[in-house]
Amino acid sequence: MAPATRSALRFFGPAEGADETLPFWRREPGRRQWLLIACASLGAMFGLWWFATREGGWVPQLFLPPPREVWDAFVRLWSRPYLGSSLGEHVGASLRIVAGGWLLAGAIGLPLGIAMGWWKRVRWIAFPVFQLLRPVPPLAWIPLAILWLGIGDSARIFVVFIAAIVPWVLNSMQAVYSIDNLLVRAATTLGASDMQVLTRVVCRTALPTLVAGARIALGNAWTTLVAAELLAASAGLGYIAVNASRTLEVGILLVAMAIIGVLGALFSIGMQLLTRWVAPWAAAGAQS
Amino acid sequence: MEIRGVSKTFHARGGQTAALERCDLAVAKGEFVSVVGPSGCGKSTLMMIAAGLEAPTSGDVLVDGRPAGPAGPKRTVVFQRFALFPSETVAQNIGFGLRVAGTPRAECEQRIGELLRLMGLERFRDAFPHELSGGMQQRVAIARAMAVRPEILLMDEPFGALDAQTRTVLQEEVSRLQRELHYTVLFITHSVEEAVYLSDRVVVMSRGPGRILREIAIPRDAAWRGLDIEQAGEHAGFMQVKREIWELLRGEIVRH
Amino acid sequence: MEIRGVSKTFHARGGQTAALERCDLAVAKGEFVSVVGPSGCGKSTLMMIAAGLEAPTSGDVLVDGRPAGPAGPKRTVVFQRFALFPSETVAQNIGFGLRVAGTPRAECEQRIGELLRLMGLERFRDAFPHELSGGMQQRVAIARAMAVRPEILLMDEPFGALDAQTRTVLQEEVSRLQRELHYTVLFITHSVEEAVYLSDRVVVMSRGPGRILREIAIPRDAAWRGLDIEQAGEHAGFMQVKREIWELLRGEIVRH
Amino acid sequence: MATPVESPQRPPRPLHEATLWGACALGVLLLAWWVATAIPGLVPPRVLPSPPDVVARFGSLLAEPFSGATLVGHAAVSLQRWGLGVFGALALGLPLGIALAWLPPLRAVVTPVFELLRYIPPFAWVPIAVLWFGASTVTQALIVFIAAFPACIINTQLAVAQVDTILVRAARMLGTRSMTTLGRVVLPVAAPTVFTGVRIAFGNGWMALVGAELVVGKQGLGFLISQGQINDSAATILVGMISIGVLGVLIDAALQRLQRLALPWQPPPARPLE
Amino acid sequence: QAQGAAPVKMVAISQSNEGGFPLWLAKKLNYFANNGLDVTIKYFPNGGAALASGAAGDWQGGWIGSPPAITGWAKFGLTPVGTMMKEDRNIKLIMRKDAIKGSSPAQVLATGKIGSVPNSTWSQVLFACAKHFKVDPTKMKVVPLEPPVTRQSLRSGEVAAGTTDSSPDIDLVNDKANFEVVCDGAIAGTSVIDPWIVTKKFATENPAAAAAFVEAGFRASELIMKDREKAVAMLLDYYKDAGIDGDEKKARYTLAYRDYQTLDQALADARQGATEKALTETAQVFVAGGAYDKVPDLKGAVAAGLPILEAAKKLRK
Ligand SMILES: Nc1ncnc2c1ncn2[C@@H]1O[C@H](COP(=O)(O)OP(=O)(O)OP(=O)(O)O)[C@@H](O)[C@H]1O
Ligand SMILES: Nc1ncnc2c1ncn2[C@@H]1O[C@H](COP(=O)(O)OP(=O)(O)OP(=O)(O)O)[C@@H](O)[C@H]1O
Ligand SMILES: [Mg+2]
Ligand SMILES: [Mg+2]
Repeated sequence: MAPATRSALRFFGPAEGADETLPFWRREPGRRQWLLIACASLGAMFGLWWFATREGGWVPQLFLPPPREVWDAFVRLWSRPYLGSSLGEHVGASLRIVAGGWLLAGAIGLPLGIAMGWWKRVRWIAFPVFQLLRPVPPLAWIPLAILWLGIGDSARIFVVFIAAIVPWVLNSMQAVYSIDNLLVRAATTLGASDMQVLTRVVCRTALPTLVAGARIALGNAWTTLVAAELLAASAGLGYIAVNASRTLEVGILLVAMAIIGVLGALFSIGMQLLTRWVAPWAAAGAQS
Repeated sequence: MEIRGVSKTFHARGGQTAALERCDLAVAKGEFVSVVGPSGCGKSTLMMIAAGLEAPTSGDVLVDGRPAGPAGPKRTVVFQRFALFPSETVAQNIGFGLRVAGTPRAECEQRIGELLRLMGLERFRDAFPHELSGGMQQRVAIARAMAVRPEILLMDEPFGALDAQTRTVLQEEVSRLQRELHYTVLFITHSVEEAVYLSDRVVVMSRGPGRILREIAIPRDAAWRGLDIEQAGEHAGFMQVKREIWELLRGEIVRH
Repeated sequence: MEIRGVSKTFHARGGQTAALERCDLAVAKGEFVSVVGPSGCGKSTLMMIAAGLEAPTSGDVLVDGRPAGPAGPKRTVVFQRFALFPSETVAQNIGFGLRVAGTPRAECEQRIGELLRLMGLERFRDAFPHELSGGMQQRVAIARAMAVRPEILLMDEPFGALDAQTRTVLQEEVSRLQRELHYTVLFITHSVEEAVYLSDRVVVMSRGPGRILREIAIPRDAAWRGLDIEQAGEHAGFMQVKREIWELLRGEIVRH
Repeated sequence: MATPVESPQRPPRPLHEATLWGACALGVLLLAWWVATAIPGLVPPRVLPSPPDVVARFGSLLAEPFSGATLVGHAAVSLQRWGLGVFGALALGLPLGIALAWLPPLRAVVTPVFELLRYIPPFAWVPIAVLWFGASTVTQALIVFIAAFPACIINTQLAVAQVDTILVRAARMLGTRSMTTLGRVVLPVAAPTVFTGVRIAFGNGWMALVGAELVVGKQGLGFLISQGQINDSAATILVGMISIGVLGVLIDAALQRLQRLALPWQPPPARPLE
Repeated sequence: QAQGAAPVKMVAISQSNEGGFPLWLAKKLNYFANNGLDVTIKYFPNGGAALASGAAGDWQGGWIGSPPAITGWAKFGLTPVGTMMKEDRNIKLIMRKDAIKGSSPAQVLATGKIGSVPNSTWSQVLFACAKHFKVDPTKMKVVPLEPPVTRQSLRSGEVAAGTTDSSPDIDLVNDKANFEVVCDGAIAGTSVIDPWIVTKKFATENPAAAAAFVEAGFRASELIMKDREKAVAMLLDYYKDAGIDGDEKKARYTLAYRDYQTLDQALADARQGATEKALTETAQVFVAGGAYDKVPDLKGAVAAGLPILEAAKKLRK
């Protein structure tokens, strides 16, 4: 698994046992210090934003509206329908597409990936196909998706699906493939059949890595959303973003971006909590 | 169990490695046989073949006079690196072999309870492996291997990864188990002392492509049986056997 | 070197762990002192503090009567996990401390060559660590620590990760080096045998928050000095010291 | 792996066999495509052109300019934008990643802001990037940058942070100063993971570029695809997709080779994928 | 004019469709150069992207659809300087024959799915047509689709009706067996315009150049309207330059449906309020669609452009 996917949670955790023989700039701040610095840093960012965009500031308000205006745009989105739907409906439309594509990709990609990790013939056959598929950006599929699937939800789901299937498959494959062979052998000598080894040992042991793959897939799916909603959508966060940008409603555009970002972060955190829930043994031991 | 004329050659990327050359070894019921030999001589390979986890290039493995077939619960293995299932609790690890065999729940529970008691692990029943110390993990691995009542227990340097003191404690425990339960054990180790202390017979292997160099029987009724390992180590008889094996080995150890 | 009233408390996520409690320990010039103690008693912590790599919660580390200051080439460490720089060759690893000190190239080369010869590593001069066996890696680590001519050599279970036979070979080599070169060494180990075989003095630590339990001097001129470890182990004097320490330790080991 | 017992008679030649199977699978796919488009009425060429059509389109795009450039020209434009963005991400991400791992207080300052922004998809930045920088190469490079930067910085930071502290301690006890430790010990050890990050970053950047080109620009492979859509030419769309895919593979392969050349001391992978 | 002096550099925006023909032609025929301008044409796939780029200061003038023109005016004072082209007849409502069969266009509008670009002149025409057929526009099932996708969906039958732009959809419009054009802007009585534009900055800093730009642009339009044969020949060249698939048939056809305006027509429309009315109708569609909360001050927009238009007229004399 790519380390790029390491968590926000990890980022925020203070390291244990600060090494006192190091100078302070090399020493891990304690949890309270961390919080303090983080707040100060965020405060400074907002302060800078406000300062730069005030009347006669360095940045024209058309390019970057001041915080106050973005907040107003949020209130406006929140309180009244925009482009024919309320904010909840827009978010719901986006979630539906992403969930559809991601789950569909998982339903196919997870078993396929596991099979590819476990049976080398399956891997030999399917891996090259994914090697070819991987470097083609999901966005490049949009025109073909319309040609093939028309203008319903299915085309959008397809684009999200394409974005999600690659990590589902490849990470699941890697997860199963890299299981310590010793565990397989131990299970075999205890009398487990091939299928039992796969289901009871390999899949369970690989669970944290499998969930990590699912998380990457969800991230990819979410990333593709905005683009997918260029495509015949009549509601959705991406649809808001595109329309707001066409009408230069920068405030609304920023709010849409922020909502997309926050939801993306929530998904990531949610998937990590899921790991802890389904694989309690992995949370403390294996990773740290 | 009998290993007859077993050779093994690995085809690695670069070329071939002969790991074993015509090895013969028999382990009688209830016997504790140790194998010592220099690093890389093929001890682990021999064990894997004995367990049915690796196929010999030539030769046979027989159990009760018949070909042993693929790996299964008749010959369970305790590995150096414990190889516990990280996603299962101690009790689940121990019961694994029983569950996959479809043993009724009640019987499983009872056997697990028995083994937990035997190994002094009752308090850690629901702990995950990563929450245990190395010594305890290896105890779980031994219990897991014993749970399915194998005909022969194969142990590949089970104490190699433990620190000296934990090792001593476990050595004494295995010795006690053996005296009480009369398991058939094939035991691989680097430590001559350990081999002498635990075994009925010590097999010394040569380096290079491993061959059986010598077998040294150790009487069941030796004076130091039943003592703890430190005390046993000071017995003259013990020391003599140890020295004998050591001399054999020393010739085989390549410096570097 | 002197460790004076050193205590150490770790502040971990959950709370505090007292690792060391008022430890006093002096190592004279040219002396070889071993520390044994149950697992987790704080031996490594003591060593890190001695090396200046960890700060004590209270107490001092003195070298030649003055505070030792931060870590530096006066006190070099050999770690259990070798800790070789993977991106440097054997020669570069050994020469690392010299180069960062700005030693002239010719002198570096000469010293590296000397150490390679001393350790029997000439053939592996340009190998990368991952291409070496564990025993060879530890030899490189020892050579690297010796290259900067430290006033004191700190070794934290240097042979813990090696197999029994390689360990024996290295133990004898360290013993020989010590007899020839008279290094000042603070040596941590789990193996009582090793401690007795190598040291002038063995320090036994208690479990829990580690304290110094007892110091046992071993005469320089004991009869078994100069023998190999297996032979030495059969000497009555050796066995007696070993038993004495063992009894002390046994009280400290918790059986789970 | 499925059967732990391997037959001794057949020495494994995994690479050879694997290639054969893979080639077969791809061949079957290609054949299926061809057959599907060859049977009249099954799949209209408007929806899926036949392989020869695509090859022909390839040829014509290579030979004649389309919207002012041949296929090679479009690819060059895309590569240029990509290169700009990706190297920007490297130039900023690598040093910053190292600094974040080496200087924990700095990490406390940067992380919250970074975390706040990193979950916004690169594509969502397109409108605002156009607003800020116009419809220029800078905008497209910025999108590439946004896509590539997180992978760069996160992996670099992790790579440096994950370096075994015992190595740092080993260096310190040999008398090394902080910066020397960083340069001589930590960075070489971190390099493989950093490389992984760079590879991911390059890939992400390449993916995002197409998105940026779909929306703004008059040249580039992404433009080729969107213009293919406007012109109702599925063959053009496919040529664009295939070119992007092939270039993506080439970029990654080149990087992997570079990694092997640059880090000769790396131990071989414990279990290479076969 | 400023003969001998260095030409004024400017970047003009366009889109790669027939709307951009006059601008391209004016450059090709050196009208700009003769007016002392050095014009670079920059193409955008849609007005939205062009606008954002304009806010960033990428360009000084050009032409644009009326929706982005309105947004540009409201957001950064982008000035519409007279109507370049009327698209009343160009934008059509087309329906599938099988949908109309046994039914009526009104019924199809009321019950079928209709593809159209949201918040655009396409929607404007669609809503006007709905009124024309006495269908409640708020009850229509409009699927927001970009033009190429509308085309594909009409073909595949996923929508029963859709708005089209004549030239790329020439196949549909001429496929009389399967499709029927039921309405267009002219029939529905709404006016769809594409104005010439200059940025506020350019208009205030260099009004003479702005006027020169507009004058040259209109001259090209007038040529297209006057000499059809030459225009067709030139349009084929333009197709090649802009990467549009097209042949003579398409060129001829498309010119027949687009009303490029003369300077005098534009001046008259601006003075008499026709331009403002057309823009207002577009803006009302926005308000109905929820993109705008209210119609911006379009009278001001036309008034801002008028002096430049008049200056251009003066250049003619
Ligand atoms: N899967 C394999 N492929 C290729 N060569 C192998 C394989 N397994 C073992 N070998 C080689 O076979 C020889 C014997 O290895 P084996 O692991 O059996 O030795 P060992 O006696 O167990 O060593 P140690 O005491 O270090 O555990 C070695 O030279 C090793 O490199
Ligand atoms: N960085 C740290 N943070 C928190 N607690 C620590 C840290 N390092 C060590 N400890 C704790 O301090 C105690 C002593 O640890 P130390 O590693 O010194 O023991 P040790 O004697 O070296 O053990 P072993 O023989 O297993 O190596 C242990 O309880 C350990 O959990
Ligand atoms: Mg082995
Ligand atoms: Mg320790």
